[in-house]
Amino acid sequence: MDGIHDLGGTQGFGHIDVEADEPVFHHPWQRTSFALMMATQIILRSHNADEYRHAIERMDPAHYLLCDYYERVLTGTVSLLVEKGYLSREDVERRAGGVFELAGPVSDRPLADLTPQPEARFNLGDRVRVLNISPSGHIRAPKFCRGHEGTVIHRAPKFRFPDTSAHDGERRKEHTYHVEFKSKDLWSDRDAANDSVIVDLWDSYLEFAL
Amino acid sequence: MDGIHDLGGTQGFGHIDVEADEPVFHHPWQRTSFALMMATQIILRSHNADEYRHAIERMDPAHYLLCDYYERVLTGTVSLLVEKGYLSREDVERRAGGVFELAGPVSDRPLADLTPQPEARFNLGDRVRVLNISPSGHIRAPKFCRGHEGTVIHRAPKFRFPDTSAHDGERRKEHTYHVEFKSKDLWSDRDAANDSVIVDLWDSYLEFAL
Amino acid sequence: MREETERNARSKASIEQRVAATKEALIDAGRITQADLDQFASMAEDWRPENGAKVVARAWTDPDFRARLLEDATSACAEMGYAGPQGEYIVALENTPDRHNVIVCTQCSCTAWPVLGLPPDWYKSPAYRARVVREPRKVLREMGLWLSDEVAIRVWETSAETRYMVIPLRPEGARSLNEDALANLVSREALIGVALAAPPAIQSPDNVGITSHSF
Amino acid sequence: MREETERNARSKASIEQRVAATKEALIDAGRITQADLDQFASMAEDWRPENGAKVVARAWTDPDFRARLLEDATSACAEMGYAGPQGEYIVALENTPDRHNVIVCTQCSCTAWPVLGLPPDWYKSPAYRARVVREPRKVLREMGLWLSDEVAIRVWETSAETRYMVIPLRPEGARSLNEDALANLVSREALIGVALAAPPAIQSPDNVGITSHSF
Repeated sequence: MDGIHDLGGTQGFGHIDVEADEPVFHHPWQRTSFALMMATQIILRSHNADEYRHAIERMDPAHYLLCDYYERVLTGTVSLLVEKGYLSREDVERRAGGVFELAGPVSDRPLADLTPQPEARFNLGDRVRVLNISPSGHIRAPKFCRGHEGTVIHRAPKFRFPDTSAHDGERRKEHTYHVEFKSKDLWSDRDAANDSVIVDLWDSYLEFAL
Repeated sequence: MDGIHDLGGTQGFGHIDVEADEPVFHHPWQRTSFALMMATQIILRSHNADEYRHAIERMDPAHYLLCDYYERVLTGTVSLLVEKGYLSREDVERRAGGVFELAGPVSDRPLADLTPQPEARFNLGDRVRVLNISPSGHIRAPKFCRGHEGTVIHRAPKFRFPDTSAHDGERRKEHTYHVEFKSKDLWSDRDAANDSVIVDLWDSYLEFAL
Repeated sequence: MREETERNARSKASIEQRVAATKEALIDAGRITQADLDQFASMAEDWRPENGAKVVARAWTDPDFRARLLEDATSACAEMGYAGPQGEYIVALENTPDRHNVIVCTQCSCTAWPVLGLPPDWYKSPAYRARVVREPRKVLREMGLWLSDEVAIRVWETSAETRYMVIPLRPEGARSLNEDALANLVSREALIGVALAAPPAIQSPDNVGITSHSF
Repeated sequence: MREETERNARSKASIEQRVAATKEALIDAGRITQADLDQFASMAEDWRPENGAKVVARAWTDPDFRARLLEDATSACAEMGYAGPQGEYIVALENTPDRHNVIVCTQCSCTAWPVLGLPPDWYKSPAYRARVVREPRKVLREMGLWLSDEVAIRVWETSAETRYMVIPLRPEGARSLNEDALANLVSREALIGVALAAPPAIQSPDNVGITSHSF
């Protein structure tokens, strides 16, 4: 999904403020929001982490940008609980005493056309290119690296493939690779010759660079 | 600039509401905002239209997404008037009785490395590719078509090149071309074989597709 | 950084206050006058979609004008008195039974002011700007315009200085109307391409595979 | 559409109300218990950057542990008792005088919870997520860390299941400190890579071309 959440490289944002000695939670509701997110995924097993991330991605863009992280956590969690029938929107709105803003719907065609890769196809030092795809569903290849070439510098274990896992698809696992991109290859306005960005990418997001 | 303003193809937005018999302006302040924008550019000549568009692009992303069009018009205009010394921020904040949110600064390296093209290089039917560049300054090639191939279907007259015009650069003029892209080439989740998007692009944004 | 913190502690001025403050500051400094502002505001109120509707009606009834409009819309519109800012280079896009045109400006909100007027709110919304280039068929359906899958959609992105206007299909059943009556069938939405020209009575859409449906 | 309009007319529930409503609805339905919630909340409060700081201090003082940490950080952290959700596959990134590492999650806000703790607000901000991949040197400077142009910056994007931790350079002048005292020099910011390990007294940065500057 080409959503607002895919922020890497977007310009126009301002200063980053660091709070000294920041507590784990600033408000009690944040603590509860975090606990609800964990309890629904781990105890209730109403949805998995990939569905959860995608539910947050489906939030209204301005709401996403403006709200606190733990409001995104709650919104993603409750959106899935309502979509899967664990809660009704009417009930939580009645209990909350007002409108409960939820995520937008999943696309009717969320999956990219990606071939499962049961065995690792790439080795350290291989030059690879990230497929220049744009599925409407969940994908964990950030937009800023799609279509770009980099070098495999590490192979990680197999992990569940998020694009299918987020959409009730095949529960396949694939290796991921740490792929190093020169910053100046990603953004033409950069000239720091030594800097690089390393992205952790699933096997089927990649192809051999020619 | 890879900013929030470059919205084409971004997903997650909701329904589009059409107001029946919409008036030209809904509120008197919108009428004044529009008139201020025109008067400063045409009578005061404090800045040009390319600088103005870029000033709006430099607004805080959440402010940009949430506010009314004529608030963007005012914010872009006043940001330039303050930057160029026609108004002081202190004075307008004192008069307004509160904070006057303005656009962020221009990048210190806003220009892409593009070669001026005094003569038209492309003809009807030519296959072209949009350069996959990402300058930090003003650019009018939408992100969704960069790196993609299309066909020239029309050549328009020469117009001032916005990337340099917005940044006090060379005031060159170049032809623009109506370049037609197949929708399914732009977005892999599309399968409407007949649909296309036509983008009006300056000569130096383009190269011949091989 | 300290300045930014102080600024955050103060309350934001309303948009009405900010507009008034800007106007006062520029007039007090002798940069512009109230008359300048009035001139531009009333100019904007003269840019009406009714202008574009009249251009369309003439193209429907006058084959020579239609040919001139398709060849050089800037001159054809100017000959009817429609010219000015954001109308320096107009291109007319003619719908056909198998090709539908729709206009957007994804990066700001440009329109051909002299013939379309200032853009309506929906055209300026992030939702329209983001969505119509990617899923035009779905967006048009939501806005009440159902196009058959056989009709190809061309989305025109106003990224440079060309300003577009759509010439909608002349509705069936409108054969007997004169030019003024025909102009009344053409809305701002039809000139942008998110609606059809409204039929004079009940629509008979079957012949072109296009139906207009409102919900 | 009509439903949406009615919803807009009602006022939005506050975030406190929405959290409380969700909790009550799930507990009333017997889906989860208050004890479940308490368990996860207190687990989160045990994930502290002090854990990662102890890992770093041991790596600085124990060459065998350092080697194990660089080879397999998941096991090395687990042997110190730090494991659990978002710590299933940890990779340690060692800073050197000519290479600095910094971590981000541009698409959400992942961190290695058992050793870094839940992410701080600045790490979750759109500004950090958007900017640090593209202009890390400028972002680090704004945050008080000036790196010489000769130091290469590697930005690690937490896009899949690997969770990173940075091993900062051991500060000069800290030779005589024991492991506990060294751990006190390592902040959460140093573990993410936006700060250096703080020197025990006055910093002597010249030898590595790195200075820490706050403004």
